[in-house]
Amino acid sequence: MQQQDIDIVIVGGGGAGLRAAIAAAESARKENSQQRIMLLSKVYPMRSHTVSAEGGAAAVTSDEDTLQAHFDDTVAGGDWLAEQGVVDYFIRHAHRELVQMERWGCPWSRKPDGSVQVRRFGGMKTARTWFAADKTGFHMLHTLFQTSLKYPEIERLDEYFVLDIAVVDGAVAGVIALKIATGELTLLRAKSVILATGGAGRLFRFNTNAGIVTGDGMAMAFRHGVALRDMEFVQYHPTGLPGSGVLITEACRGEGGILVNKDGYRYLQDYGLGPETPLGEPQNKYMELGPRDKLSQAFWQEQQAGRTGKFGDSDVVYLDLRHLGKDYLHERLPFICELANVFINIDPVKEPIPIRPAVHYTMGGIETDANCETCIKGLYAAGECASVGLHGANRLGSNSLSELLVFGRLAGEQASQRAATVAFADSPALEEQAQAQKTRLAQLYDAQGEENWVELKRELVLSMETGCGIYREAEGMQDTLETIRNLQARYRNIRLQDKSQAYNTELMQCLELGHGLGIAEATCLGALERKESRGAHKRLEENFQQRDDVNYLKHSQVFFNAEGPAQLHWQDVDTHLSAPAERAYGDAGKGIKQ
Amino acid sequence: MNKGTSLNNDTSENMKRSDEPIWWGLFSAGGVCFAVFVPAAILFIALLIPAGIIAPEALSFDRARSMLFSLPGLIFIGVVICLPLFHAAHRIRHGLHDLKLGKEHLNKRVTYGGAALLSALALVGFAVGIL
Amino acid sequence: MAKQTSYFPELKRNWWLKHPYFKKYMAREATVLPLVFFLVCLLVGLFSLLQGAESWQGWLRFMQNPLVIAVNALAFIASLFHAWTFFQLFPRVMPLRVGGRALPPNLMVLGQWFGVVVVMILAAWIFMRGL
Amino acid sequence: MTKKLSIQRYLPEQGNAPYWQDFDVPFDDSTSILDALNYVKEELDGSLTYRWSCRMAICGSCGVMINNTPKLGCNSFLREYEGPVKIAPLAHFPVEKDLIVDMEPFLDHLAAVQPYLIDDSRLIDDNEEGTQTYKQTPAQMEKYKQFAGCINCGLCYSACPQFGLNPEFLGPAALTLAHRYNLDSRDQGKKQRMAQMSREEGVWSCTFVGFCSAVCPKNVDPAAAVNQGKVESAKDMLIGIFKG
Ligand SMILES: Cc1cc2nc3c(=O)[nH]c(=O)nc-3n(C[C@H](O)[C@H](O)[C@H](O)COP(=O)(O)OP(=O)(O)OC[C@H]3O[C@@H](n4cnc5c(N)ncnc54)[C@H](O)[C@@H]3O)c2cc1C
Ligand code: SF4
Ligand code: F3S
Ligand code: FES
Repeated sequence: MQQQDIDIVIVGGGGAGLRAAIAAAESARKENSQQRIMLLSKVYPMRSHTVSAEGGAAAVTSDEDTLQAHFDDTVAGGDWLAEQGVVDYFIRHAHRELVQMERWGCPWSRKPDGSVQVRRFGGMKTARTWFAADKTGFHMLHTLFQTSLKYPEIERLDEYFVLDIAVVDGAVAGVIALKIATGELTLLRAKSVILATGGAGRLFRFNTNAGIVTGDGMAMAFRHGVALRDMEFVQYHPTGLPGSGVLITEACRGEGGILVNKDGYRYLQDYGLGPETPLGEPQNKYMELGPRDKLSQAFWQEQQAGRTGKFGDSDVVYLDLRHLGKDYLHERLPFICELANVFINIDPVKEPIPIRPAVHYTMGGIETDANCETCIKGLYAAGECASVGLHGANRLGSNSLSELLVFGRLAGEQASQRAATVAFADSPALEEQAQAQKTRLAQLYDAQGEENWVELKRELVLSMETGCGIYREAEGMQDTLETIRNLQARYRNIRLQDKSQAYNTELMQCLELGHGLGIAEATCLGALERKESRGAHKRLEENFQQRDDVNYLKHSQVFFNAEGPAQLHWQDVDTHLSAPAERAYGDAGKGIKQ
Repeated sequence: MNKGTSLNNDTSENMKRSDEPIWWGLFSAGGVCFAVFVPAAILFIALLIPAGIIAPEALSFDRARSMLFSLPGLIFIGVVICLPLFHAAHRIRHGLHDLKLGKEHLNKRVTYGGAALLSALALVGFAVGIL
Repeated sequence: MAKQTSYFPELKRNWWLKHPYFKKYMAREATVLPLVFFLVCLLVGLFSLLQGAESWQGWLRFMQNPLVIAVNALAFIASLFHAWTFFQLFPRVMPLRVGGRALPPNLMVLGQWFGVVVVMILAAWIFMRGL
Repeated sequence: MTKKLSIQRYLPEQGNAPYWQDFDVPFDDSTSILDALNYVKEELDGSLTYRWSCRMAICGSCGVMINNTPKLGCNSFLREYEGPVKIAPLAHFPVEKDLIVDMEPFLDHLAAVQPYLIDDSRLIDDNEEGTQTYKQTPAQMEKYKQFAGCINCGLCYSACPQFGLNPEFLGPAALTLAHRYNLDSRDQGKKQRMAQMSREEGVWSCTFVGFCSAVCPKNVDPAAAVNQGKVESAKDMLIGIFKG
């Protein structure tokens, strides 16, 4: 097995990973210390899922806006389950990071005078979302990737699949990775490791996520004893394309798009988001600009009431953009027009776009402290894989791209500082853990079982959708939990068709499925035990339809248990800056301090 | 690993400036001439007049001499003969490369050399004519 | 760069026969072949003009040869095809801006064709003048 | 409805030369080539290997040759094709396995042109309040915006015979990226990039075949960028001559 000594290993080449790498490099330069920084990613960095983000990144920008307002929106949006100290740090640093991106060449959309333009976004009081047309994530990711090329100290191992982290005496000691091109294993001994492996949306059948968003990093940390926190909060985006799940950005609504049911009625006014705002005059926090959880839930209600239309075999409602006119649409939402045309053969200029909710974002993740460090010393997590505590029970659109930057940077700096002070672990335990991975792979290759990953995966995603969907109840979740545990057992009996070493994508999908099974269990367990409705988590049972601050103003923490089912604990929430209040939108939200 | 390939070492050999701008400049100028002036030239000199469709006397010996051996004639030689020659040489050279024929530096000499030689001949002819 | 196990077929000489787009490209490049023929005709004409009326008449007769007319007709078509391709390239190579706004490419293409027509009329005037 | 897919297979570990294998795939109006490949992998032959990720034409992973034309699998649809569909790995790159090619040459070429903003501003410090963005008007942005839309899919390299003939050619996407930064009003690095662009293997290997732009899934028009680069390189040379 090849081995290298690397001061800082970063797993993941998405927005968070790249930002961390640059921060680490800068930090090392500042301290005049020679540090090797290695970025590993299972796909080339610019293929990472950040590339798909469309809408924008939030930061307080205009003079009328205030930090307090961004703070309040985020905390209320998260139904008071956000760590308020973390939110405070976030809102203070977001603007700086976006300016930094601009300084690195990111082509933010501009006002005629050359300053940066902002747009409205759901759940935000005022327009504070920076955007680069409707390809914000694309431009951010490419800007970060290209900027990273400027730093010779950032080395990369592209198309390396990280199998596991190595932990010695409660501190991270390295990572073990598989070179996809050849199937060889590499052990990277490290002083700091940053996980930036993204979310786990692929656990669900119908989702907006890329194929690689399988929660690998979460599973690795989980197995080493780090808690997965708040996993029950899974964001459904209200506007995915039927069939593929491809996302139609919230910016469509920010620009004035409206949602109607099959009768052409703007149904959102029936769900506490009214009164109806005039066509072409979107108003923050009203109607279409309510938060995602509320909108997705309203869809579900309409569906139950039989007021949704059909597209193919999907139930759909309609996103109508026609009143915005061709020129405006082509200028502001060119990618959306392209996607609708290509994937469902609909021209948004002429027809409303059929849409339905799709799983979009994992609010929960690897628990870290406010400095992005996990309970394993030297192991950091940032980006969608992490639960630093920013989003609480529901993420506001455009907060996560800013999160990648703010916390990616923080993680990078912290990792670099740590690497400057500690030594490489020198222990046979490290070798052993690497060998264990080798054995595990060999066993997978040799396994003569009769299970096939395709079957297992299909059952998993279907079951997650059924049991942990927009609305949940105990029975369904119990079923799902049993299915998952059953699948975990069957997974041990899996068999590969493809036995080759080089580019064995079947092997990788098996490994990803293995990761998914662990995370699914944590998600389902958290959902089952949270006997209240909060943010993205909605229970159908009579007693659980309200938020219950007495019992559940708490983070869920799920711990891995090698011997049996995972364990759930509750953790207090930091609410020292803003006491829980009612979360209301539309006219109902008027006057409520948010 | 993605660093340290030959492309990133800017040794002077590696980063040598190509002399192509000269040839490309001539090619482009010639291309404009080929597109704008040559069609008319072919149409009248090689098609309509020889075929007797219009004005067969237009190219009588005296008329031809006075037209060609004059300042406009010199311009004609430049834009209808010399520059298009370099245009053609450039495309032939790249065409040979496309067809994987010959050797790059040799092709270059033959094609541009040929264009230069023929242009020189045209100018010499013009000089003789005007004197 | 290619690893031992990789398979890397070399591009064959006839690559351009594999896709209609490449055939069109080769046709564009090949427009210079009949052009060269025409240019050589002109050069020969120039020297026969120097050698006196007799040989000039000989050249005119040569130009009347149906085969020569046929090749020159081809050259004419080639020059127009070249013009058509070349004019489309121009706005992309040199996008012009007027008052901060990009000039629409179609307008530029049209402008160039206008040039061709003007040159044709000019040529007609030159050749037919006083006849 | 089903359609016949002919896929070029290459499994070096089994010592085989490349060969063609046919699969019948069910399809409807919304079945993309990528969906079809996924169907083959999941239902018919688990060893089939190819890259994909976003399945929405933005990550640039899934380029393949479809009937001899480079395309993104995820935004090409079976409905568009009459008769059997031939799928092969991207041309002009070394083939590693089935539809996977070696992208390293492509990445090296990208990195070679210094594709990042070169300016003299410092990194924004933590305790620096109120640092401002550059001003850039929409008109200034318009100049390079189209060229900033490249998703690094590499289709243009498979379309470009000049890259096929000479793998050292920096190629359309890399040169486009260089041009994108050169045109950016915030950038001061043109001089440094010019050295790469002015090489024989820079802009000058391009003969304006133009197929690169025809296949580009994002309408980046790399051919225009490369050829504008020629003008720049030529200007650069002239200036050099005048300066002695
Ligand atoms: C369609 C869509 C639109 C969105 N729009 C917005 C928006 O407008 N605004 C907003 O704020 N947010 C948006 N989001 C959310 C946001 O884009 C994501 O949360 C964010 O991009 C995640 O970035 P990341 O860096 O954490 O992870 P990713 O970009 O997903 O990167 C993960 C990286 O980890 C690597 N990796 C994973 N596992 C392994 C492994 N085992 N070994 C090696 N490498 C591994 C991957 O290769 C990849 O490089 C959107 C999300 C989606 C799905
Ligand atoms: S220029 Fe177009 S074809 Fe080429 S890599 Fe970029 S997006 Fe792909
Ligand atoms: S196809 Fe190749 S030759 Fe030039 S115009 Fe495009 S780079
Ligand atoms: S899968 Fe991302 S571009 Fe096709």
